[in-house]
Amino acid sequence: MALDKVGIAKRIAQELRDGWYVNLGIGIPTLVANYIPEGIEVEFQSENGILGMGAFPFEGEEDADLINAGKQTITARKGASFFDSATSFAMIRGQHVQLTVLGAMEVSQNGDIANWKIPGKMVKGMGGAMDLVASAENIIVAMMHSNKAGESKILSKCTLPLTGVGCVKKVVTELAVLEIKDGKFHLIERAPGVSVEEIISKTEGELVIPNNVPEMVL
Amino acid sequence: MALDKVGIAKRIAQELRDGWYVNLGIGIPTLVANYIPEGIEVEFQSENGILGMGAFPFEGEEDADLINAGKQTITARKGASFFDSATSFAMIRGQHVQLTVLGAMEVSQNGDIANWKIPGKMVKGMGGAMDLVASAENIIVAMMHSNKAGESKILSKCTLPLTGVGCVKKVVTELAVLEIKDGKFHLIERAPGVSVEEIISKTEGELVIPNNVPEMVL
Amino acid sequence: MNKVVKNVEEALVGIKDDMTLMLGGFGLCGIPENSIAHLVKMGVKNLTCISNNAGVDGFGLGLLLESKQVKKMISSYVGENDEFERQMLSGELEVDLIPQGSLAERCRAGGAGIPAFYTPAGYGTEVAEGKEVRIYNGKPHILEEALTADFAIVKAWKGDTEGNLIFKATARNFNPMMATAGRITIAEVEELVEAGELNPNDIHTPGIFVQRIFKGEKFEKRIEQRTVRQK
Amino acid sequence: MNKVVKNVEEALVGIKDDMTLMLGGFGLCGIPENSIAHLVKMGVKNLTCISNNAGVDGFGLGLLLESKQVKKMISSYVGENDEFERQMLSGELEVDLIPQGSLAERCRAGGAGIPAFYTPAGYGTEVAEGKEVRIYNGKPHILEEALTADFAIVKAWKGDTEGNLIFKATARNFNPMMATAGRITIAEVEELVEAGELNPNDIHTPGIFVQRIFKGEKFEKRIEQRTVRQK
Repeated sequence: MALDKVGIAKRIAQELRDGWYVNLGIGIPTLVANYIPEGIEVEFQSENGILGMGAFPFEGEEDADLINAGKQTITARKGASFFDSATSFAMIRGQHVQLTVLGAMEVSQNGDIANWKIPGKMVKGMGGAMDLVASAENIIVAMMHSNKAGESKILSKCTLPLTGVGCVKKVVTELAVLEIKDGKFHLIERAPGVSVEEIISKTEGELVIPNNVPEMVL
Repeated sequence: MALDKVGIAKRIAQELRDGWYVNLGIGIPTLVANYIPEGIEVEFQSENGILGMGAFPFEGEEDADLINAGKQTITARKGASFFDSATSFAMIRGQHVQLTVLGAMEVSQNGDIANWKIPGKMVKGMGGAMDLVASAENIIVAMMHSNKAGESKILSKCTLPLTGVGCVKKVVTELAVLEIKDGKFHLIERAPGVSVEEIISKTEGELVIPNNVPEMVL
Repeated sequence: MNKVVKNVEEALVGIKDDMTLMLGGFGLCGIPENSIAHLVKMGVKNLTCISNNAGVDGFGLGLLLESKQVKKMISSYVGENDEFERQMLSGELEVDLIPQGSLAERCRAGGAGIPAFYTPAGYGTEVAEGKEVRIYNGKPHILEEALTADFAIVKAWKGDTEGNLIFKATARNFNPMMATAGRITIAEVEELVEAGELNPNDIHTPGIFVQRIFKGEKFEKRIEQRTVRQK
Repeated sequence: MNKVVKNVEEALVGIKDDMTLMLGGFGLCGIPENSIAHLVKMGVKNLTCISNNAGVDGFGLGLLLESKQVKKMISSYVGENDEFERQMLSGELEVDLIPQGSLAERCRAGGAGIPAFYTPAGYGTEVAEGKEVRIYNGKPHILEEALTADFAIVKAWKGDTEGNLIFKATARNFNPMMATAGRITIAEVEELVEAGELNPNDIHTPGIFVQRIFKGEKFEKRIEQRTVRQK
């Protein structure tokens, strides 16, 4: 059965390693923070200027001056720090953040990502996404395999304006975990109960299928 | 009579204007802080990371963590701030400092300055001088008219390695105040009792002498 | 060096049609709301506004957009504003969208006398069109130029009479860089204290960058996404 | 994320011959004196040291120079050190002198993923030799590249277990930029506290930039120019 958003977040959380600083994008990526594997410690960076982002505040304890990049009210953990936007992107551009998780509208088999603009329709801006994808060594995309019209978003070539080129390393969808290597998608894992055939049929980009494709363990 | 160092500092202090942020170099320039004209307020920046530099500390109150760019112990005035070296030179390079006063080994008639190196003999480094002279809109040089061998240091062309090109606006020596304009030195004032002839004889660079050269009033 | 002005009227004197303004804030967090409200009252037109976001309908820079005072926005994300989208898609409003980190760094560069720098952000995208590309460390980078403004308007938590500023939590965001990049920088603060009351170690923006400071009359500090958990 | 190591021995593990080190401080102010003393003990050789100054005879980096562990110095001012001058003039020591502001900005750039930037400092001087020149705002600027190091060693006043740092007064200087530019950054602090004890608003160097932190055993904090006035 295809994963829901929480399932995708749980699978991505398995990629976290002890001691990592992590930037989580808006949407599904934000949920990853709820499923940190036991026994490891990670620290969340939000590009609007906080390291050590904590849980949402209790009702009545919201502080308008303390938000994340999604403009949601948050709290700060012990040991947190605040800084300006230039310093925040110094962390990102300078590769001090070990993992970036973000959403996408399209990903291509050479690792290109499009997630900021639909010409003539949606022009909200790229926010910090272009800085993040251009700099991060380790980028995982959380996304749905297909759009609402049923068309694959896992493509040989992106059709939408790009956010970054050749930068995505891994994609986790409701159906599969794909690694991007040598200009191809490599099927690493499939969602519990999802067949390789379904993944093939919903993937437009070139897909490499190993002999054995294990099911995710969530 | 030629001025002493204090005299030079006093004359330069007359150039201060209310509300200016000022960077004073090591040596004679440092003395300028002692002669701020009455009724004006200026703030001193030291490039090692303080704005609002105060007087030297009372004996026994020195703090090893609080020094100026000459490595002297200092104090901080009310309203002072501390910052890192990148921010400090952001102030300087970004032209937030209205006046820079520094010493020189040579100045030329097009505003070049040499003050950091005597090849094969003295190689101490430029410190912040190159950043200061390259960026400041308003640079006054405090120096002696001649070197110990009696040779003019007010030249048609510098002979020592340059610190900056075409940047010096004004020179105050023990003999005169010179403005640099249109590739020439213009004699603006002479030290009390010093003759125009003496200044001419000790100036190697091209010197423009107006009909009337007033004496400095200190 | 006393930088205090009486009120927002006095603080904004000199802002005229066709000028370029920088405005601090991220979303509605840390925006100079008193100054924005007064810009609407002043009615200055054809402004170029450099601000990470464009406010929301009815608050923040959204107010300036509704009154059609903005000719051009230079921002990284403008997604919370229907009137903005309408003006942009209809061509009434010029929009220059810039990666957020590049925007922050370009403001910093403008204040720091760095006219241009290389960054990897935006390479291979439409942001890189017409920009010089150079390879460093095996990776393509694009050349981005500094941004400055006629006036920078920032919002701080505490400020002193010398213009020293301290920001609170994530309300710091773009304010410190923008404060350095205005030919004239105006700071509106929640709390205005005497020189000497702020610890010189804790100051985020040294007073040298601030020309005018005033205590804002009223801070609504609207929250865009109130997100809470239950006790 | 606990970054605490037991002592200077543990902190400096991995520093080897031929490496490039950044060392914070201005003159003798804010230098990592415990680490420098231990580098002498370790006897690592052929180091390239990036530091604004080179210490004095008998203290600070002067100790590393005396024991001939330094192959190359990258500094802005080295005038307080006779042994340095001797080694430099005799050709034993390579020296790269850089304008102080360019040095600070190159370290910041190294930590911030900015591979190069333009600055007016040094144009028309020997510093500009071989460097690209470009006109901005009618003024020539030269292209300077980022600096990074195998290890950056900084000294802070207070630090917490997460590696967050606060510097005191002008002992801040080059420490914050260098902290960002080391592949591994080591902080020696006067006071080491638990996470949560430092106000997150007041932190100068966020812990993300620091890999190892330890409480220095002893801080002599020598004064270079004791200058006082009488009461």
